[in-house]
Amino acid sequence: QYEPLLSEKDLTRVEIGGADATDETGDDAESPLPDDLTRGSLELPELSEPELARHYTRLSQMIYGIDSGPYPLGSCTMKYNPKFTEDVAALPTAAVHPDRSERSIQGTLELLYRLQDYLGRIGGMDAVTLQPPAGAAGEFVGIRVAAAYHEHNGEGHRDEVIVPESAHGTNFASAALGGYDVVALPSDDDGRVDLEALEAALSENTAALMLTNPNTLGLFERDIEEIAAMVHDVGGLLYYDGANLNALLGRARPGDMGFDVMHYNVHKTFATPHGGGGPGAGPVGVVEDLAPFLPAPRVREGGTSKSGDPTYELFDPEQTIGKVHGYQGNWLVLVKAFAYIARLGDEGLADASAKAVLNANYLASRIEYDVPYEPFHHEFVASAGDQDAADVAKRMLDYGVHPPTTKWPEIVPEALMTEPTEVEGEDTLDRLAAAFNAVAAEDDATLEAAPDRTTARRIDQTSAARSPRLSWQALEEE
Amino acid sequence: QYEPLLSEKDLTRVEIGGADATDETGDDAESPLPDDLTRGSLELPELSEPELARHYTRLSQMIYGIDSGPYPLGSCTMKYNPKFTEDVAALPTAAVHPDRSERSIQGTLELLYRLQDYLGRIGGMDAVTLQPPAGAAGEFVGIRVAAAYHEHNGEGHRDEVIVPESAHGTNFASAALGGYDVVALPSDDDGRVDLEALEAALSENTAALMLTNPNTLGLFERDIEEIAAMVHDVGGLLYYDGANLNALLGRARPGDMGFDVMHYNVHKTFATPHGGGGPGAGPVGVVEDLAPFLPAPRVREGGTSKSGDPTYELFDPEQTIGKVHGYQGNWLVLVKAFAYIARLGDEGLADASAKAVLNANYLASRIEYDVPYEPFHHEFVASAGDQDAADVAKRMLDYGVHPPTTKWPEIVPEALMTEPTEVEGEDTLDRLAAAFNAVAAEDDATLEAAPDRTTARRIDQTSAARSPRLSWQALEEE
Amino acid sequence: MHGSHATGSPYAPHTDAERSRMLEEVGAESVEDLFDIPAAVEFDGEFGIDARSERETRRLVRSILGRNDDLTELLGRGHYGYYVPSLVDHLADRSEFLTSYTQYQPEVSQGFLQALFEYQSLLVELTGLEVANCSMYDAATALGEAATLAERVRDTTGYRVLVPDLLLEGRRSTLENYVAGTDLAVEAYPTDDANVDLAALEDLIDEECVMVYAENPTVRGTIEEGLESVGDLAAENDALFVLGSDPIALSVLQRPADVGADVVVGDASVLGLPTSYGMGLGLFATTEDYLRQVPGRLVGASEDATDRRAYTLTLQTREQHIRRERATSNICTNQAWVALRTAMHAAYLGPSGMVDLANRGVTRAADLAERLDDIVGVKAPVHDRHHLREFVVRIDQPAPAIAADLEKRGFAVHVLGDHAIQVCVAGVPDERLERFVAAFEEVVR
Amino acid sequence: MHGSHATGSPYAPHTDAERSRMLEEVGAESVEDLFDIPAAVEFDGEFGIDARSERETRRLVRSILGRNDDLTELLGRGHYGYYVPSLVDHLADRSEFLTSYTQYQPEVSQGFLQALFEYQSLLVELTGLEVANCSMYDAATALGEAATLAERVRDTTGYRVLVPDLLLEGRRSTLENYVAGTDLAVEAYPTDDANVDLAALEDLIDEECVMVYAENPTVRGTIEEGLESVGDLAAENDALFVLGSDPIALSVLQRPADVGADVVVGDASVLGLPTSYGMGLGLFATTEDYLRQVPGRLVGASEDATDRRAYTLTLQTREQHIRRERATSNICTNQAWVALRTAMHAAYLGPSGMVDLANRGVTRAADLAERLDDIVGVKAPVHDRHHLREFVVRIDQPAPAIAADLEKRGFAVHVLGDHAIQVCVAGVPDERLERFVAAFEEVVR
Repeated sequence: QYEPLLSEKDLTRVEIGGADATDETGDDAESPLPDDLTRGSLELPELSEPELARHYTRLSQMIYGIDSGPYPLGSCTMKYNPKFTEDVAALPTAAVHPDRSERSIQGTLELLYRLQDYLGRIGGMDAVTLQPPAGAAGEFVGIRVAAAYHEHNGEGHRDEVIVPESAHGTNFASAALGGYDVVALPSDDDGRVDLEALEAALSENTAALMLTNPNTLGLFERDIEEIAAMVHDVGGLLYYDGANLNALLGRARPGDMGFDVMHYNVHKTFATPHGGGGPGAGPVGVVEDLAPFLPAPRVREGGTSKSGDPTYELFDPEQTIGKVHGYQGNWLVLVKAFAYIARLGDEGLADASAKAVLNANYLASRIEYDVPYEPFHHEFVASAGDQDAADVAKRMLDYGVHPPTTKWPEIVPEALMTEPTEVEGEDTLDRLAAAFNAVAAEDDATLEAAPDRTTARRIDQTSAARSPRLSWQALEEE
Repeated sequence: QYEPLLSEKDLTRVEIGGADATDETGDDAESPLPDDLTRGSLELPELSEPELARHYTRLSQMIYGIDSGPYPLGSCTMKYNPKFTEDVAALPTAAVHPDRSERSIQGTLELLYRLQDYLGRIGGMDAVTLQPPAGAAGEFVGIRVAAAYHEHNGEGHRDEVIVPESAHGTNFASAALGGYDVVALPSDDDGRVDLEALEAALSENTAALMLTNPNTLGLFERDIEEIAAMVHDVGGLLYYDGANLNALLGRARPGDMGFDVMHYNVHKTFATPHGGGGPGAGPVGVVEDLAPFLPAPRVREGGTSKSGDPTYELFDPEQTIGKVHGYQGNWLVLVKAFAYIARLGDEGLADASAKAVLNANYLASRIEYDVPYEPFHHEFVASAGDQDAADVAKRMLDYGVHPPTTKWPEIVPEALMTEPTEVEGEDTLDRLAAAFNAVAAEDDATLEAAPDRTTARRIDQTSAARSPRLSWQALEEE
Repeated sequence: MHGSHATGSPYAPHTDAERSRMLEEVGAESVEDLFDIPAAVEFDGEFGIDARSERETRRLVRSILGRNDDLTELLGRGHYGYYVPSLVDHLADRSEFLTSYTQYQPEVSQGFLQALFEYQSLLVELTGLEVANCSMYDAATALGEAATLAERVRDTTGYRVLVPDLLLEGRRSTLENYVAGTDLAVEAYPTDDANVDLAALEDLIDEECVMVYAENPTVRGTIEEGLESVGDLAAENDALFVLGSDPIALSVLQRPADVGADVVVGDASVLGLPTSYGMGLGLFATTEDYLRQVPGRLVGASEDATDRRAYTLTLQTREQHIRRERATSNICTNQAWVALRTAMHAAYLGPSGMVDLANRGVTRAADLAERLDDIVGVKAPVHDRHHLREFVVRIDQPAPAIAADLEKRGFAVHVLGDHAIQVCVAGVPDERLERFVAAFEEVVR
Repeated sequence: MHGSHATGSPYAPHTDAERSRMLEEVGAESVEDLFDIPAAVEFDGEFGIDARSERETRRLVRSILGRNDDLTELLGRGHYGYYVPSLVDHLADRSEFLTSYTQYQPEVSQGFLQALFEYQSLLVELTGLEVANCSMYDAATALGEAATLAERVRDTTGYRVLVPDLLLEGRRSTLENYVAGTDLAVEAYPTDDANVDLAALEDLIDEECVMVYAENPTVRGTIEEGLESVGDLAAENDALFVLGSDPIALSVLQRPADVGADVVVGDASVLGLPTSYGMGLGLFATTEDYLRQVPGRLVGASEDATDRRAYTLTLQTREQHIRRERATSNICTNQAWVALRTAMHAAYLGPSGMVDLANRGVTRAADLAERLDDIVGVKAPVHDRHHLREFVVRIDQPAPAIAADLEKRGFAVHVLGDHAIQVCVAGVPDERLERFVAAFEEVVR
């Protein structure tokens, strides 16, 4: 079962400098560079293609993916990734260098332009940048845009960003990276923004309030209009964390709720593959007032080609914050997101949200764990009660399904944050519920011993962190 | 672990005739054809793309492929299938209809022409047809070409084809399909063609002798020149079964040994994937005298294009036997074979044979089972001795490797026919040898109970054949 | 090692040191010593084929195939270019499917066996017959195998095999080759306005006939209207009724079992494969009566040692590797992976998708015919029948010249004769059909 | 159901009956009842985006991207078009890799964790530093993260971040944004013939510096010759020495650890990705000293309950989902799948292949420069340095016009100024370089 490290299969040392060259290095012994500009040797695995094919095939077999079964990670929106989007991203015409002249990559610019337009419509936003390479990068852009806006308006003193306690960790970190003091906001008893606490937190120092809606409990912030008014009244901006946008497609738009700036997680809402942790893309949309501050460059229509088609060009927004990525972000991911949206259209997108919400409600109704907050939308947070939520998750693995996100948000004790998405049918949801319920009936000892039907048994996290071994070189030293 | 049949997940009935239409069929209820030309209904699974992705992903996980580990099936030449050959076969320009005009598919014709040329060089043959869709189809073409040749020469009375006892079953069946009486030829004590027996078998009724060289024991038929002379002396033709050509690439050519006609198994020698049992391709090469009888059409150079490149055209050989496939065989497989040969070139092909032979010899030297016949080339046949070879194979599965071909050729008792091919390295061969040797040391009870580490345990073949259940419909009737 | 200076096979993993150790183990000085080839037949290894890097090889093939013109193909006649969903490529290309061998070790092949079992079940539903094998090479070879089956199961002195006079040359010729080693003789029966001429067939048929073959739709795209009568005639004369069709057609047309078909053959790769220069998938289904005479492989359900459902190749005693010259066929390697793709595509469409695709083949062909018929000097369809996917067009002008003109405008059609072409709508987007009509109007003007 | 009349999401499997049963189970009349959205902010669902079939969508994207010209790109400057072997696509596209989430449940993610562990090990060998994370977004953001690391670990009042005056605008601007929330200030130091001007740097540097950044090769393709001195200057002033590079360059150029680098950043996707409009993979390696201040994810080896080797994300208390505003970075989703591809490509090449590729980047660039230099009115390379992959060319004629002419002939080059262009040989086949030289001769004639 154990698949050796590449280095355990072979570790070949190649001498590099001409002076050190030995017979073993054959034709390559002759370095075209003087020795003082080169390293002495390079020692890495040297394997054949068939060996590598087997290595990576075997590794892949030790991974649970979306094609393996349900993947109800709350806040992660683990949708099925349509196969055809891989094909369009693999088109040879998509492989262009970022320093090409604009006239020679009209196709790339047109696709980006159309995607900006799609996202603007979907979020109810006036202008969109596609540059942020992930959701957290989108948040950072939002924060930087807010800062630039306030600075431009002579309000550079605003140094606080308000974030609900239940928000994603990235909200806190992105605000902090932007240099802001983070003011944490408690929830009210219903699991939503506590308006009194918000009132107390807001001040002339408020740069922005970052909100997820529905929030991480799956609850729609019903007071969103009032919240927006309160934030705007003190001169702050309202930021929308797009992680939960899949709940609202076609039913509500952040722009219509009073949000000034938002990011989209295309690897959540628009089904681009998560890739084991990325690449994603985190485009940012803003209302008109903030458009001048977006990262540079963006794409706009230019003139008209000889054949009558519109042409496209890059431009720098007037007060741009500059760049947050060396080029234009994760292009190939954006191609897939465009294809997904173009495939589904209005009706498909709205249907995705409808079924995502139906699925969450159906699944919640079938499980025996308590779900303290409702009415939830695309996800719900159950409580494992007396059980340890992390152990529940480990034990669920033994039932062949992926567990939910655990122990977060902390507002629910031993949280099991569950988001089935729209791609599961009744039978899969029933199977998932059966796994929840089987675990619910088991004792702590069983849970603590779990998992025992997986490739690896429970992994010792503590020793991994106490004496970190982060490379095969570290292992060899032992 | 069990993956339900598609029909067990869903079975939807769609009504078809207008008269039978019910509300359930919605827009499709309206059949554009009169009822008397249509069926009443169609009942098949109706599943979504995500469900299908999981179904087939799960099914794939229950299959051992060449990327899973060593696959030493004797006579099957289970090589690694280079990934890039899939890419070239998937080129949009490869997707053409067979009834296109010749001038509009010059690329397809050029590739076929070049592959004909490559194969002619490799086999030492004067003319090649690419039409046969598999090795057995190639054999049948060879038999039909021989028949047409004899007929043309007024020797239609020849009604016997001689086949060594140790030959592939397809040789017998192909000769029989061609209407010939099959004369089985025993081996001599060294495992090769018994010249006396051959002398006795040859007569004026001999149409052809079919030979594999090296034969299925891996032994080179050292008397090949004499054999060829003997066959030719009685007016017969010598047929080369290309299944074992991987042993000889660049070291000997059937055409130089006196063979008149041969087939190539591109899914063996030229690394096109086996696909769980096909598609393969079985091109046939012949000496000049037989070229007029090859199937129609073949490809030849025509004129020269405006840009100075040669143009290609189809032509029917003068005395063609006609067709053995509706069109031109397994085109996409031929593209892959062409790419493989063009990648390896002279040196790569010769090296493949060298390493295939080295690997077989190395592996044989490491296993404890007796290998009665030698010197073998790319494959050897060990004897399981007192053990049942089929049980040995089942038990080897438990060690995570694929077993050899078993119980054949019958010349070796409890045969373990083993062909590692060139794609395995020393470590994999050692692992394979360890599996052989572990099983060799085990008792019959253990072997009979095997496998127990596989997806399915030992499968009951007898009841499968006694009461055949060949469809989900048959299962539902139970 | 994959650098440009690698000279051996890039797929053999041996390092030099490894090769030396291995040679030592086997007691040989060099690899040459392991070859037992008489000097007289040794070859110097010079094929004259250059080695290339992977990238160069890809460029070579791309460059060669780049000489194919990019045409919209209104072509059918047995080989169709339906759109194959991306799912099929991605799943079928998983190396476990693509690179595994025939399932002789079923315990490590359950996934493929189940997929083939599902393929067989698909054909059972489509044909109404009880037994389908898990593939032949293509429609033509399946037809040939049907004839040899007929010879085996028909216990008469019969020798006549009746086929339509319009039968595709590739199918007829292949059939002739398959029966060349038997006493069977292939004869054509007349057709009437493309369909079976029942009266003529009735005159021709007798007890010497072992098999009657018909296709639905016919090669000209027409839908047969008297198949029950063909079935009756065959049954009365103790001949096998063999019907040629395909999965899309079978989704809506009369079920073969209902018209008395004993065997169904055809090309199943209308689902699962794009146009691929004629590469196909031979469909073969028959009744339970002939189970033990079926050519090719069969997957059956069984149980494993723990009594769980399991699948396995079965009834292998019919096959060449066991029965040798008494096998029901010489077929060994078949088209398993294409069958997998066909099953995937069918599952993707589902029954409603398949019916829809078939019905659109009727309506879109009728619509196109109507539009062409409106053009002066053009009659479409020529045959006064219902059509599926394709139809014949008569044009006053010379067909070869018209086809060449159309090709220059980016369209490929079949030329049937001096003044007839055939066009097919399968897989051609609506917008292309629009442009075709416009191009057609121009060239016949 | 995938027919053209499907109106919902094609990826939601619910049948109508299923949806009804589920609604009943949750006690709702319709799906609308499940939404708790105040009427005032409800949206009518009309984005104005049409739905399309899979095939139409593919055709749409193909048609849009078809507007990109097919040019041979002699482009580099941080983004390279090396050939990526087919193996990488086929293996990385296995859905287990492509569709899985971050490895928060390591027991069912061992394969990905091991691949990332191998990626980290690759970088450890290439840099000589002990710790590499398992990806940042790209070279620019990795540089930004290096600056925030410098701020955290440098316990001084320092604020100055020194970067080369030639630094790519995208990197400089990103860095500025990353330090906008800190007290750090970015300053440029001069370069001399493209490389670090050591004397100037020595003048500039002081104890207020927390970080000095250099690149090898430089943005102009030259190879640095005094990196040890940069390292010494940084160390003397208690500033972090951050070096920018990439895996191919690191295969042969001086090992960062040997020149005193504290952090290495850069774009690792020179291996594993084709040109992709700037999509990259941020390389980030540093010394053990800063382990607990490293941004991003780290995979560590551990043991499972049966004491077998196992891998897991580790030191997660540095990360945003636990440490929130005190995290070492805000990064969450990173570029894991690209790191997988890079590791695959590196493993495919092996050390000899990597060294070979780097050395050919030196020799092929030199050869091309020599050929261009032979042309009247052209000087190449402009800089009197060793070059890797690319170099600057001075031309007497106006560079923008020459570049536009080259584009018409099918070649893309960088325009650096009125009379300077930059060309890169990475990934360009020899035969294309030949044609480039010919085209170049024509346009400057």
